[in-house]
Amino acid sequence: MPAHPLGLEGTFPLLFLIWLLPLFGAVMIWAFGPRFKSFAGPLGATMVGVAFLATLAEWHDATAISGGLAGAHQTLFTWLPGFTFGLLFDRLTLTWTLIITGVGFLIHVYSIGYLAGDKAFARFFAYLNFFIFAMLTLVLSDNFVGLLVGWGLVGLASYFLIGFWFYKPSAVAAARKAFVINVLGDVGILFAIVVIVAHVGSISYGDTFLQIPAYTPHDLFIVCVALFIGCAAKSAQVPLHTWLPDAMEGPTPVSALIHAATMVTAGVYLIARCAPLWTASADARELVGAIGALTAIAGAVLGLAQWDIKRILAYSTMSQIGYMIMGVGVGAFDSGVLHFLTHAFFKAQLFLGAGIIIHHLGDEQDVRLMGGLRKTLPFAFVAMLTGVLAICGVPGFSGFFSKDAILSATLAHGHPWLYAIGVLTAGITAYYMFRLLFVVFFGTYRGKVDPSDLGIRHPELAGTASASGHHPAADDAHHVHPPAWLMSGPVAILIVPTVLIGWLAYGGDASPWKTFWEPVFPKVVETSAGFALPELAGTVLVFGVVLIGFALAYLRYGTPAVLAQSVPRLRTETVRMPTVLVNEYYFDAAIDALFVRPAQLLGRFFGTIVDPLALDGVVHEAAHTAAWLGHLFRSFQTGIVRVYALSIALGAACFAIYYVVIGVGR
Amino acid sequence: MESYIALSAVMFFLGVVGVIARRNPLIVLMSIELMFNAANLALVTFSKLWANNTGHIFAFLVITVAAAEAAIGLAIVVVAFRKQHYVDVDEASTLKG
Amino acid sequence: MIAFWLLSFALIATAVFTITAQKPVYSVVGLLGNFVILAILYLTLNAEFLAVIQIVVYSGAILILFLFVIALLSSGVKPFDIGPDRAPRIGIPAAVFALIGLCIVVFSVVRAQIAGAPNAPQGVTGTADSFGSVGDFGVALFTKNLLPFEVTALLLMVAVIGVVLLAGDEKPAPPRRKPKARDLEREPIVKPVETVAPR
Amino acid sequence: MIVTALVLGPILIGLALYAIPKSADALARGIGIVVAALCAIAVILVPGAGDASVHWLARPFDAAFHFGYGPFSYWIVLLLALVTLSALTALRVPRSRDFTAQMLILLGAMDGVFLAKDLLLFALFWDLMLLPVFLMLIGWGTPAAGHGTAAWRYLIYNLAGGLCLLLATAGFGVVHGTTDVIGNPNSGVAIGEVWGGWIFAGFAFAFLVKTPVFPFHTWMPDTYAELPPPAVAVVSAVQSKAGLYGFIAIGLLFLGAQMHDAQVLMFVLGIAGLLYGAFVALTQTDVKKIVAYSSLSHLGLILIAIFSFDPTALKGALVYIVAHGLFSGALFLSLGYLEAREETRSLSRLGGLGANNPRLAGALVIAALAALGLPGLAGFAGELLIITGLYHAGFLIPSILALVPIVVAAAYMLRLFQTAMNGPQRLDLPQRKDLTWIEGLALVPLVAGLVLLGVDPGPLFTASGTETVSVSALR
Amino acid sequence: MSAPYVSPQDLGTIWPALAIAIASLLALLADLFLPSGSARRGIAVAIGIIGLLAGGILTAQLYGHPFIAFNGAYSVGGFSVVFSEIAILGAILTLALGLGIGRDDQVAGTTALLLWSTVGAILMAGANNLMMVFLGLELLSLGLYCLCGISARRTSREAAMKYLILSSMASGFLLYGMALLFGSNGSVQFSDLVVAPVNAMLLLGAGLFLVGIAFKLSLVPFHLWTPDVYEGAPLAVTAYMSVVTKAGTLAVLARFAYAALPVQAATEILIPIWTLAAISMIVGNLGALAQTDMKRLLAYSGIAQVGYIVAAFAGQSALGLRYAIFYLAAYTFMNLGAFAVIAILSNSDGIISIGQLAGLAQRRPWLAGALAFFMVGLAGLPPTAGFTGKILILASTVGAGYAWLAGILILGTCISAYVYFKIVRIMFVRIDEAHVKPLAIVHNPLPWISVAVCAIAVFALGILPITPSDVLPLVR
Repeated sequence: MPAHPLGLEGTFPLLFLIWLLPLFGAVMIWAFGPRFKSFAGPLGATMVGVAFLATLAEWHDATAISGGLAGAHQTLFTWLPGFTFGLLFDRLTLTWTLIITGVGFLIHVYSIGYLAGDKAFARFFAYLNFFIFAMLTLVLSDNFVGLLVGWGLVGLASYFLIGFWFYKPSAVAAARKAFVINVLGDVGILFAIVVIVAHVGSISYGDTFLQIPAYTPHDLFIVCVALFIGCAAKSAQVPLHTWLPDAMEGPTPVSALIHAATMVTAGVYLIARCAPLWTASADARELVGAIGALTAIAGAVLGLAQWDIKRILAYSTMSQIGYMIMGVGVGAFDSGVLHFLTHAFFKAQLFLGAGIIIHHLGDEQDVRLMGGLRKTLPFAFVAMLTGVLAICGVPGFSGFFSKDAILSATLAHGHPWLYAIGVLTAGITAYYMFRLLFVVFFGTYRGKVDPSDLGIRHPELAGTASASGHHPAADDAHHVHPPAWLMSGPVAILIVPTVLIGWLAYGGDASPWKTFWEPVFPKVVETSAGFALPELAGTVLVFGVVLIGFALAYLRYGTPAVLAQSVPRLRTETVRMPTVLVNEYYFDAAIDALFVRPAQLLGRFFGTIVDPLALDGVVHEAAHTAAWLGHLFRSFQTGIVRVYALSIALGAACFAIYYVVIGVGR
Repeated sequence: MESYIALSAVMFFLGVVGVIARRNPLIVLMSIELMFNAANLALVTFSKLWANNTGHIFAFLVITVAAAEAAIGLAIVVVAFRKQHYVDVDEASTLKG
Repeated sequence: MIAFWLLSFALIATAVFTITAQKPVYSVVGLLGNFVILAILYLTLNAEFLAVIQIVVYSGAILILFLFVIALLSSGVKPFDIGPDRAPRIGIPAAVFALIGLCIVVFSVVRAQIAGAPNAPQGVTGTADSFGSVGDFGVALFTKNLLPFEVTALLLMVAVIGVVLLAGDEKPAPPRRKPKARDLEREPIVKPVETVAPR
Repeated sequence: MIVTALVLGPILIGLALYAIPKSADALARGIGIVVAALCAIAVILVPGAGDASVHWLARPFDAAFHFGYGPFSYWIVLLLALVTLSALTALRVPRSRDFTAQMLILLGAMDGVFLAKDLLLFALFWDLMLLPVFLMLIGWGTPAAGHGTAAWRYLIYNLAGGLCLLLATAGFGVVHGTTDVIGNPNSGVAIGEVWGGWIFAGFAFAFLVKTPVFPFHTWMPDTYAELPPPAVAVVSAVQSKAGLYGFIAIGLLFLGAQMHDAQVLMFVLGIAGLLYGAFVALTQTDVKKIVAYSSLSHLGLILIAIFSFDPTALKGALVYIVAHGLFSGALFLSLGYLEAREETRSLSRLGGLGANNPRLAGALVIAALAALGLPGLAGFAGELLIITGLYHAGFLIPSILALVPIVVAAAYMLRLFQTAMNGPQRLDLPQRKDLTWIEGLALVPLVAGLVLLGVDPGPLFTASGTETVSVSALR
Repeated sequence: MSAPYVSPQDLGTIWPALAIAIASLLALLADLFLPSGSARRGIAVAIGIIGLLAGGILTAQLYGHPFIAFNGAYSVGGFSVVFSEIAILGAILTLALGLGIGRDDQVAGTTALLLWSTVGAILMAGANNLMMVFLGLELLSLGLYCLCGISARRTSREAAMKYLILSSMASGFLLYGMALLFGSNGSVQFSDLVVAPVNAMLLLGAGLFLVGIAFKLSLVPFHLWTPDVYEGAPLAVTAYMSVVTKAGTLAVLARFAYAALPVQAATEILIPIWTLAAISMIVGNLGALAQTDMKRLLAYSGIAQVGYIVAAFAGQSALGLRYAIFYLAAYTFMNLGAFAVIAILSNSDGIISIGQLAGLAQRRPWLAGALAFFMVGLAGLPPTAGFTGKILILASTVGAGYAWLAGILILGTCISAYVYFKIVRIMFVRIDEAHVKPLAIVHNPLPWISVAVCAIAVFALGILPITPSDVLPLVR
């Protein structure tokens, strides 16, 4: 058996090009950014673009299959026996790499326009390139440790980019939160690696998957759970999702690239990559599928309650990733990956569209203060509309195919409850996405309305508008006027796949998508035989639910009558909003009370009580005792001769007694 | 013989008591002389016992030493008195602690 | 035997008197008696020469030295005689301790197997070759124990030089405060009553 | 020959520095930098330098002035040279002449500790290390702290340890007949049960205090806070490794049985320190104390790694020893820059420096990331191997507990970095200019080491000695 | 008359003592013919040092040629030579660091007394029977009584009186012990004592003998006199007492412990001494904690240091004796070095409080460095003879099976670190120049030379611990 039974061994210089170009760009820009000025953006974009082309060029190697070895593999170096590192470039990697570099490239271009004139323009692109590099490390690695390295580095990149405007305390807090939660995930994966190494003595995927029998089912489940902790943290699954909405503090392109298209889907990648493990562990499938579904619906419901356009999108992202996780969780790996693909496009498009709006309104993110933008920003409207249609799964649009595939897969693998939840979620999704659409684009512009009339009690909740006052970057952003195509161009390009990419999966098992994944993913054999709904019936059912959602949204927000008096209605809605939703299920509060506070309390107790008093106290006491004894002996020194003489005499007496006693002893 | 030793022991310890109990430096010195003489008595007794006159020699040397010591002791007392006018050993207690 | 008991009683009595006497002068007298009796005891132990030395050196020299010092310091003036220490707090434990030590020594001596020692020859005392006589002593001193004897010479010289250095040509320190009028008729060396250190 | 020069050279030059005039600070500092650089070069160029041995004592037991690269000491010596070089280059300290002299003496003494192949010599340099640190504490500590407490704590704790080491060494020599043993496991040490227990106790106490490990650590925060940054960089980076090195080079080789007996105790202490340090670091406000307590946590991890007797964990320990040296050095130097600019170490006063000092922020964040075990940097490699080894050796609970501090570390390191660098600017703080290129350059060796070892720590395992250690660890 | 007369070889053994004695006489004579003035001081000191050097050289001749002279009264060779050399060395350094003792017109006399006391120490080192021990001890002490009282200060005379009374009392105990020892076997020779039947009287005699020895070594609880006398006496005398008295008495103790005790009883006879040594290590250092006057502090530390040395005797191993000698030499250099620094810094009485040393490193870096070096040595840290000596003593005590003693030694050293580093700290802490106390500095080269010599010796001995190989005491 070869050392890495995944991929054909060989040397692939292009892989290094793909992998290291972004790093090179990042280092260059980071080092010489200030001198590059506005040239930094194009440089970064070029790096990613070239990487994208190189990826296309590597298509053949990636899809090559011979003797059970799929894709390309190259060994790099070895720490210790078992700790061998290398690059793996197979179909799964290819898919992700295409998205990372492709969508990444578009978003780079978009960012050139979006961040034009920002003081830290260069720094931004350094981070962005670094993120691309990290993400590529994650997907290109042929072993768990390499994956974990990438895993940690993308977390770092997202930390930097969330806290990009680090003079905003809210951004700083969000960044820290995101990073700590992600480290928690890293630790989970670390533990999984530890268990794996203990069993197979190697960190490479290949050895791991080949020796699955080496595990007891229990250990296998442990590994899967540990890995899934990583996925949950990275992909914002309940209960580790709280960082994602806050992450919207970052610039919008970042939200589009990292917190929608690529990074947050790393969890999906990991599960798909570890398909053999999940295939082998039914418990893991149950758990992951359930959590995915839970996340999907929880995110969707929270999406109902948001007013910040980016937070709405964030929760929708969370919900959609819930779908993917559910899909790969139940064992329908190709469906999950398909949804990742489609979601990458339409969610990126949605974010970029939202970015256009926000940019236009000067960093206003509260939908209540928008409205009627259909006329002022027609292009943005088209972009958002197609995106919404896609995410809602309207037949013909990409989202429809992927979501449908996942839902039917849940049934096929015998999880009717997950199916039900999925369908329900689809309806809710339709509702809040169209709500967004109506509130933002229809009716009249409410930007001039006094926020209090709209029931906006906490300005800081109303997006970053409040911060824009002392927001040098933003101010500069309005002084310069980048060419419009820089931002609209990428969106326009994205519309195409948003609409069409789904057709890859058309045609059931004969579809190009299925055939593409056929040789890669193992087939899951379910103990409980699921039943398959007829294709059409499922479609009709789902679409019906979506229509209901749309109808409700229209009735509440879309009718002319409603639009006429939107201000008071929004006000009442704001006021009536259930607090449990406003507070996002109190997750933050709970985490704070359960982990953060106790830890700080413990630390304070140790630091201020135990350390100085208990531990150091002992030493202090010893020192004081010594000093006290010193003074005691000093007090014997009365200076009076006769006392000294007496002491001598008494000492002599003791001596005499001792010697006479031993004398008697003889 | 034991009685001689006992006698010298009594003398010796009376000397010790004198040193401890008296504050007059002269009497303290005399007490020390008592101690030495007690030792001498013991030496002489033992040399009688062993028919070995080394004890006598020793005692002779002790007498010499005692003389020298007495001389120096008295000198110190005289000087102390000349300077500080004290004749009480308890007064010589400025050095302490 | 009776003689020995009488002598020993006298010896102890004089010793006690020495350390309890009111005035140094009395102590000297007590010590004198003590030494004389000691000399007699030496005679009973066949140590004539030592007996003589005892009288000559101790009684004749050292005690006189004491007397001179007393005279020099006090010349019989009252304040010098501190007298017995009233309630010498450390005296009582000292006395107790003395008895303990006494018992210890006697005990140990009684226990010691000194019977193995040859008994002293009961030869006629005073003849040159007999134990303890001057000749015997001298020979031992100048042959067997020459070095110790020489060292004593060095020792005495140390004493001389030391005393000279100590009591040497220092100017007497000024009196701590002006003497009162009624002190003035006394010799300058005399220390007034008041300046006896308080106790 | 070279090894001897590594030890004596710095000490002699350090003493000689007192001969040049007080005012020639720059000259002295230059000399110091050159000496440190030469040490580094010598170590790098002559990795296989032979031993140098001169007979010293014949009785009561054989001892020799025997220097040479012992188990794994090559890398620690290299680390020491690099950190000292960076430290001297990085910051200018008042009265540089005296300070540089002390630093050189410290450098030589610590080289002596790690290069000594004779237990007695080891003990000698072990105690010699005390003096320069003590002098630096009283000479350069903040007068507000009365020059005192920190210096006393350091001295009393470490002297107690050093004397126990001395006693144990004497016992070892008397029982074994020679102390010229470090680094050759087949010197056939036969130490009886009774003696072995006491001797190990002596060694262990010294090592635990010097490292320090949990209950004996109270000298460390003050010392680290009081020492001037260059000194604390060296002390925390290398001196704290002396104890662990002792456990590896002496404990594992000669007192394996006693080490096994002490395993449970050491695990308890190590894990206690692991968690304790992490949680305390979470709430400190003095930036240097945060790092100090984080060191307590990291060193505890290394301790349990050593006492797991698992080859992988041991290799991890070796990686982590070097990694901790690198990033704690980098951290303290960055904090030194910070303190030099802002004249305060209190998080409650710092804030928003990143806006005007991006390079400073960069330096600090890199060090902090390495400290919190960011995958891809050396610290992570060490942690990974250690925990792998622990679990492999069957220590399930310890391996899980060892994961907790990683998360906490992320929290307190980010707290440190963000509070100082991010957020709105504090206008009441002095506004100084960003790092000069030389200041940045000073950190390059450390950062480079972190990255290289993070990518591939393999070279460490090929170094001389580690094999013997890991082999004997299995005993 | 069976007793043989004195042979030339016998005389040869005491040439060193004679040389020194003669030198002192010369010093006195020269003084008579010199006009008053500092010339007298110089001449006297010079003669004294020359005489001592001569004595030292003559003593060195005797090394390795063991011989028992004067019918067993006096023995040379073996360790007596080493102890004598240390005593002579101490005397030389004492004369050097203080430039003699007392006023110009006193120097000749004091020098003579110092030399005679040294002779006493030499005789103690060589003494082979009880008489010589007693005489040597008295010769040593008598001179010191006078030297203590030589200064014009009240405390000086007080110290003299205390020393005289207490020391004489101790001599009384010693003497009575000797009497009992004599009575137990009818001989004053150590060689006869070895084979003597062990009985209660011998034990009691040994006990009282050891009381006297312990007093001279100022072991707890017989130490109370030490701080007072050290503080009261002139600086040079203190330095002298702290070294030479101990050297002589340690020689006696060594001979008594190694060559004078019946084997079957030796251990139980000596146990109290080891105990006192242990107590001294602790009490001495604890007492030093509370001191502020340098001389007093050094007195207490001396109590502890002697404890260390005596501990090396434990088990009467030959190695222990060698290491005790080594540590005694190390202690001599370290202690006298410290005293020399104090002598440079202070007036002849050497009254200097620790507070006066504040900021010394700023004004006198080399002097401060030297003092710090000696303190480090006394604390037993490298690179000093103190460190090496400690490890040697630890090894011998552990090897002799007295591990508990070694443990207490470690504990005592821990305490002492605080004492010694308190001085280092106060010298090196930065204080603003305004608070730095001006100190009168002696500019005569001699004290500086002695500081340098001590420092070099401490370092050299620390690196190369040379211990005398021929130390086994002679028994005939």
